[in-house]
Amino acid sequence: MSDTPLLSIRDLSVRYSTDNGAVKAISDFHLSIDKGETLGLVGETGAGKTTMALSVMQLIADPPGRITGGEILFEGQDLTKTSEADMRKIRGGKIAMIFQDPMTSLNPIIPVDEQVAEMIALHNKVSKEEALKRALAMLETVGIQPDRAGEYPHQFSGGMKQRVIIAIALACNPALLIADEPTTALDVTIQAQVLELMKALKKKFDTAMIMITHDLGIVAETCDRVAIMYAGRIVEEATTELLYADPSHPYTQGLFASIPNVEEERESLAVIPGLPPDPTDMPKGCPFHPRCDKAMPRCSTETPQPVVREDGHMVACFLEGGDA
Amino acid sequence: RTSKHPDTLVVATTYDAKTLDPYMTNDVASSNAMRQIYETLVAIDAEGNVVPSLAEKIDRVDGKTYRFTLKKGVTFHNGETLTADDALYSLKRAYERGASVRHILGVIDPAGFKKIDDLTFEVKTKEAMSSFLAALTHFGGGVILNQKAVEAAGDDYGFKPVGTGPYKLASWKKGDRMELERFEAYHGTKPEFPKMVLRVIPEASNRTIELESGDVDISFEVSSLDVSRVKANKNLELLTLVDTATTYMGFNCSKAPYDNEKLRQALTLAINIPGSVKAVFRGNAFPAYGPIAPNVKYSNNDLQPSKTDIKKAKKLLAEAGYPNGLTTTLWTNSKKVRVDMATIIQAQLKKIGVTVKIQVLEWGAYLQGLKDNKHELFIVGWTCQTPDPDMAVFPTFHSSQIGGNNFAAFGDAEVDALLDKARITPDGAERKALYFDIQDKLREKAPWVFLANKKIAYGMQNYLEGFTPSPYGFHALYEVKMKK
Amino acid sequence: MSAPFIQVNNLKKYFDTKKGPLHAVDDVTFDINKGETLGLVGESGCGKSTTGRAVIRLLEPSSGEVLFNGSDILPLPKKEMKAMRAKMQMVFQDPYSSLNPRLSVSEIISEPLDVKGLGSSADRTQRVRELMDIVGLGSRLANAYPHELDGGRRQRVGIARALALNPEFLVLDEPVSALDVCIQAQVLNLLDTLQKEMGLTYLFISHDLSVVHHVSDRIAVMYLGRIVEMADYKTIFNAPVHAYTKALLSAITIPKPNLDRERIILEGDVPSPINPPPGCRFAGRCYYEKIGACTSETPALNEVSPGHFVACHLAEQVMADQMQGEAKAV
Amino acid sequence: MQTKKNSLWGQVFGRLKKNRMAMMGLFILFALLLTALFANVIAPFPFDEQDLFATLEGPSSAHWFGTDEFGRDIFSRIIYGSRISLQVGFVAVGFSVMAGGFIGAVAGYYGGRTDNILMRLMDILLSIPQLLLAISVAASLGPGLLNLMLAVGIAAIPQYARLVRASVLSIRDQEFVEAAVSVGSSDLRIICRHILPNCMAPIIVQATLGVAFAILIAAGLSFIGLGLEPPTPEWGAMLSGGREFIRDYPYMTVFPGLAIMITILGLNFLGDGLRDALDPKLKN
Amino acid sequence: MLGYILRRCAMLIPVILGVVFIVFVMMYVTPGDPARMVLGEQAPQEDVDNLRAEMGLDDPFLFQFGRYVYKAVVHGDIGRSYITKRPVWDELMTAFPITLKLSALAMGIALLVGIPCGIVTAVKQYSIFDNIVTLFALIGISMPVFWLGLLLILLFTVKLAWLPPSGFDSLAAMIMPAVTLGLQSVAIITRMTRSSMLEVVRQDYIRTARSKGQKESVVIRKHALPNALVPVVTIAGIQFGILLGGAVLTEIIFSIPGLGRLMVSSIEMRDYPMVQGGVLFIALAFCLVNLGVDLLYAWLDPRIKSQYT
Ligand SMILES: Nc1ncnc2c1ncn2[C@@H]1O[C@H](COP(=O)(O)OP(=O)(O)OP(=O)(O)O)[C@@H](O)[C@H]1O
Ligand SMILES: Nc1ncnc2c1ncn2[C@@H]1O[C@H](COP(=O)(O)OP(=O)(O)OP(=O)(O)O)[C@@H](O)[C@H]1O
Ligand SMILES: [Mg+2]
Ligand SMILES: [Mg+2]
Repeated sequence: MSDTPLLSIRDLSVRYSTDNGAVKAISDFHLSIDKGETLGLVGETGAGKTTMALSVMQLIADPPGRITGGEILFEGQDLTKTSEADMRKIRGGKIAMIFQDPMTSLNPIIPVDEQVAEMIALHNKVSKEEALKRALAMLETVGIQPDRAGEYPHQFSGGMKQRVIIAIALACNPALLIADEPTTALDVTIQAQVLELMKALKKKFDTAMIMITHDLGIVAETCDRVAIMYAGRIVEEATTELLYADPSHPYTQGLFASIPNVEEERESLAVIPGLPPDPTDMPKGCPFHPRCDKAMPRCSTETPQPVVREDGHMVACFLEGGDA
Repeated sequence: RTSKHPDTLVVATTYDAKTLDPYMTNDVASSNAMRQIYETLVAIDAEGNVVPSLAEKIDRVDGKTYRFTLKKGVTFHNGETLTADDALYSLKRAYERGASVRHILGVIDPAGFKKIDDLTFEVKTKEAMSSFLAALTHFGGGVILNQKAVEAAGDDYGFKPVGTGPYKLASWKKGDRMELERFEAYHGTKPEFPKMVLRVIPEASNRTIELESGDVDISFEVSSLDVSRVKANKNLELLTLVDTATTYMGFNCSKAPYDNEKLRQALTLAINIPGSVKAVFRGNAFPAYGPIAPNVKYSNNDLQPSKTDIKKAKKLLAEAGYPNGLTTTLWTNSKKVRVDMATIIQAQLKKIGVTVKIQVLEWGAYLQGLKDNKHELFIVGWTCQTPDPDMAVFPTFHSSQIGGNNFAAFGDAEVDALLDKARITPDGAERKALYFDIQDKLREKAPWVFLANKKIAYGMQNYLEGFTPSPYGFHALYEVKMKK
Repeated sequence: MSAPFIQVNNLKKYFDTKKGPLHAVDDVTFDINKGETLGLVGESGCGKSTTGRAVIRLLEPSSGEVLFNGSDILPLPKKEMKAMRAKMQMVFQDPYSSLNPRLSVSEIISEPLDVKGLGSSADRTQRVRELMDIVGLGSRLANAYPHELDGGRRQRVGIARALALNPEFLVLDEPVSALDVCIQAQVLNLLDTLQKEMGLTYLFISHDLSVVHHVSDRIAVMYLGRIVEMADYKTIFNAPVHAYTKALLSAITIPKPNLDRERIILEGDVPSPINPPPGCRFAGRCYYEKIGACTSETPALNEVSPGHFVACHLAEQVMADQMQGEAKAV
Repeated sequence: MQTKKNSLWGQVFGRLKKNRMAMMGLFILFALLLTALFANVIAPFPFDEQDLFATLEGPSSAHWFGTDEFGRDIFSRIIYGSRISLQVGFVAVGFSVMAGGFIGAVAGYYGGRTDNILMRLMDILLSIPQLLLAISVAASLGPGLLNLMLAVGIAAIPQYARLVRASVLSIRDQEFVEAAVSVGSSDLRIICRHILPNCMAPIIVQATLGVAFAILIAAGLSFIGLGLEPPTPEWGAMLSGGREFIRDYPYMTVFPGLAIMITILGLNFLGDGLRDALDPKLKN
Repeated sequence: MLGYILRRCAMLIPVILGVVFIVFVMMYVTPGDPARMVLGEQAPQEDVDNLRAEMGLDDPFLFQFGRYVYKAVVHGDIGRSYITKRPVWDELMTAFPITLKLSALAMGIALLVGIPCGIVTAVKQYSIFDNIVTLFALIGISMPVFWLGLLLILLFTVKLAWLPPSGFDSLAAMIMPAVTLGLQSVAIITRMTRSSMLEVVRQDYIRTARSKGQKESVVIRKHALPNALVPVVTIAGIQFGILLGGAVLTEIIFSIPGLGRLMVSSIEMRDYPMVQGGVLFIALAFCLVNLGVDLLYAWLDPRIKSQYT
């Protein structure tokens, strides 16, 4: 590991104010990622994954959302304190994002090559024609032939759209790519194509990547490191091998148990009882304790602090380390 | 102030002419335009007397036969010379094809027409009618056309008029403006302005605004609210006259309850006519006193509007069999003054226990309703279109006209006899007495409540002179001149 | 064995589009036994939902037969079909759009009862409570509105609605694809329990092979309106024959790092179902060595071994190769 | 079971309550409703009391809004006028929303030929001049408030039909509609219970503006025999009645104009709020 | 595309026939005798009855309808005005271009003002600006045409003498009527644009555009606005269609001889051929505007375009 990570998030908290009260989408969030590394961020719906990504992009809609604390250091610069004009240069140029739903993330009335060229023109001093030429090249890299580049998004299949989005994101060779569930909306065979493509491109451009997903299979296949998120916090983090070999947080264990596994004999799936907590009314203490079969009395009063094992495996649970 | 457009007389009117074929329409706006273009055999002077025009000489050969001698050397706009043939052709066409004006010249008998020579001809009427010459002054009825021009234009004649008048049509943008140009070969006194524009400005306040701004030289129908504004403006002059129309509230005398004379009298007595007229017209009308408007011949100027007498009204109401009053419907069309009048009448009749429901009807439906005899009380106006009292009272009160213009469906033998007699009696004291008698009888039998005789106000730039508004609504605009 | 409970023969559904007839379902034949689950997998747009809908006549099929308990339901007049509806129900893909946002949970569940006019209103309330109990919805949610519920509960509402009329056959159209893994597990368990307790028969549609593997007795793989392979789930997973099935299987992601599996990455996109190409519809993306018939003749769905059907001209060849491979390995 | 009935509307209202503009709108409408209900208590004069000696007077302490050409108190007439105008506005719009909504829903739901025929009918209706329509209604059904509202309502049907059709097209393919079919619901039930309630947002925008048009159009029609018999006060008619006085006595039109504006303002505030409160996308 | 346009034009036939038929029915049930209106209220009933017969108004209803359609289709003859006796076609061709000019101008003003206002109110939802524009929009709707018209005339003609009070020949003369007429549409278009923009700015692709580092103003102009325009175009189309039917009050106030005044007076005068012809024109204009709107959709949105082939 190099000395300063590419991106380091410290103590981040994000709140949304809603009619039903404030939603603490993210609290006391720590995360860092090195150049060229791929980090998997896993968690169920509403855990705050997208919110985290948008915070890095400084694209949280305000209102209702607001970053209420912490810092996001990118190449040493705190993005939460960066002006909008400077942020615009970073967005797309240095940090790019692939959004959750390829079907709705492309502007339906602009030809796709123009949508890619827009990105190029914004971050490079090039003429319009030049930008378009580079866009075509980029599209070709992701496997879209130039003769189809002038078409509109509705003429593309889901996989092709997702490839266009990837082309947009990689057009300016960003240092960090945040991919927010890039394949959930795709078919399995297409998903395989896209994942393969992303892996190849990542290698080619040596981009660091945060891969947001709730599919543990994808993480296993693509990521160097994994962070498991629950209710706005990271509850466990380690290299992929370590974590898959020894899932330690009760939530992580539950997550693994509830996936139907084609390689094993069929049996009734183990489920995590109950539901994720109401984000406007988080339980005191460890947010997972109401669903945890190993909960202890102190779990409902104190929030467990992350404990880092020697091998770098981090777990935020009282069962961990000396406290157990 | 001087004119913004010295060569042109610009006149603001309310409506556009419908057509310039005189026999195809009978509306004031068309007649007004036609008056600048055409001429009639005879005309009316300022006092309402019939005087020669295209005809130099008129002889009444016998009761039913008239001999006309035309002026010599009168040319049409197309260069043709006026002949007796043209005149006879015109009158025949009016009778045969002019359904809109036939009722005005209705007594003509084309079978009896006779050409004497190129300038002389005889016209026969079916019966001796004292109002015949007056009828010929009407700009829908008595206009003389050029046979050749009419036949050449066919159906389009209404847009290619050829007359003998002081102006000829230059261009016509329907609904907007009609441009006229001086007819240089005119046989009479040539008008001063080489051009005249008749503009259509429907909104009254805009007519006044354009008058104030000098864009318009003469404006018709200045609204009662603008009258004081025009009066106060030192650049402008206000001219007013009383027209020949009478606004009235009629009773449907053909059926209950208004076949009851006492009831009609009761309601008449309950209405404060001068008060209502003042409120509705704000000084721009006189309370009417009878069926013949004040500036029509033989109108009895000594009469007074009927007096309000609530007590007597109530008594009569009881005698008529309605001691507790009644509920009735009053029809009017959407003309604001009529609706206003209805509103006031409603309030006044309430005082004698008569509950009035007002129904405002669209004009076409209104006329149809009257024809279908569905009405009870109704407010409408009647215009005497020719300078003869017969036009004022015969179509409206003679029992033969029930189903026609006798909307009140009034039929009274005594009045019928007087009307029949008056229309054939030659002008003079005897005729006058007959019409005075008729006016008295109608007031007594009360088929109508006579409401108002409107004043019409015209605004004119004070650098002009020579404009004499006509009570019939078609004005000799060609007489207008710059003040010296 | 008695006749199958559901028998679908040569089912076709063409949609009229401006560009011509769209072959959404083209000559599909399968059957399902009582109490069994048939899994239907395939790519987006291959006609899974259309098949599911056509089977219970939510869509009028263009031709074919659907035998329910031995009798064809397609010629039934509208009225009788309505009665029939009670026996076959559908659970929809998207728990967010399949519930009317303006009706409360109890209103949604009692809708089928109201439509059928079954029992007094008290009876219906009772029945609604029962159903909520069965699918594990707390009765306090009776007056809640869909937007107040999470996806798992919403899907339970959808299931309760489908169960209201005591159906015997359920079409489950991707019932868990919109759900999170944890909730997916809850719903899958519930469906399993219900099937066991009520003896329900399922047609389970999904594009997620691991889910289908978990629930199905037999699996049918669809491609562009046709069934390309059908067998019991073990055969499909262990001895697939069709190239497409193999590609599907290889695309499954397995939560084990450093597995380093050989992926079959298919080239190209699915062809348009309007005027589909002649011959095998998969030919354009197929990585087997093609023969002439692949692009000229439509392969029939043949039984290559007992209960294992494949529609591929190369099936025998592939089977033979596989036997050899296995033999070598042994 | 707990009684938590109407909780959707309860929630909508909860959201509305937080929207200050919407609450202001609601307050305005409520005040107007009270005005209409208690007109006879509030108005200082009867609406038809004429005073021919006090015509066309400007606003004063005796006549807050002045008097009209018959010396009637304009303030009182506006107060009473709220009864008729609100009725005309709301009933006419209500009628066209319902009829248009239904036609649009049927067209959108069935699509194909039904759609084509219904929408062409709407085109036809749109091309017919309102005046002709009104005269025909008056002729065939007679004058009166109800028929007036009908005439105004009929003319506005196509606009709502188009709007609803467009929304229905987007809702028709949602799965809950199919779910309703699968349990054997009749088409009518599906349209009324499942589709229409879900496409209210655009209708609200259009309808809140529509009320103003209805009031103004109704005023025009009361002069062709369709309307209300004088001296019934009605804002639109007061507005048109003041037309010829506008240069000299502008207050005759200002006050009824303001009354209409305030109504529309209230409606729009409420409508905007409702639209947002009903929008499922804005829900948590 | 051409095929689509042709198909749409073919659809005109049933619409036009339907319009003609319905107007026939309406005029049939409407009281009021055209012959009476031609001759004036003073003409005797006998003459009126004769004229009725001459005009063919006593013929059976369907026969009259058939005759009209036959003449129109076979001879291209839509009759002559009962009142002016001029061919209906000529009358309409005088009035319609004026109305077309006026409506187009009014619509232009409405779009030019309404769309920007709508955008800003949506982008700054619930701001002061939003409220002020909303207020003005609502004033625009509740302000009677004659009020506004007169105010404009008094200001620009009487006080400042910048513009002529009436007329329709020059652009200057058209400004006031167009503003008066456009104001109502401004309100509707503002509201519609606002509502539609609010919808669009919540879409994912707007976020994509922002994530590229694009300026907010460009995001709105280039990405949001074109997507938000489809419903605005719909409403604008309906409005334009309505304006083409004529705006009686505005035409009266500014002394413009447009279709509105012509139609009203024709209806009042029971000038059946004129009413028929006018409605025919309006229907035609409506359908053409609709077609235009649909083509505009295609231009705005490639997804819609692909449905038209
Ligand atoms: N605009 C918003 N307004 C209010 N609350 C929001 C908003 N966006 C997100 N939230 C809330 O913040 C929390 C985290 O949301 P986020 O979208 O980050 O979750 P996620 O992990 O990305 O979920 P998913 O897997 O569904 O994408 C959730 O409780 C969500 O309801
Ligand atoms: N109503 C319809 N009209 C025209 N085409 C349709 C219609 N419904 C479906 N199709 C087409 O039929 C084909 C099969 O659709 P279907 O919905 O059955 O696929 P699916 O396998 O369920 O896909 P998904 O996984 O996306 O749900 C698709 O090409 C689709 O576009
Ligand atoms: Mg997310
Ligand atoms: Mg599907």
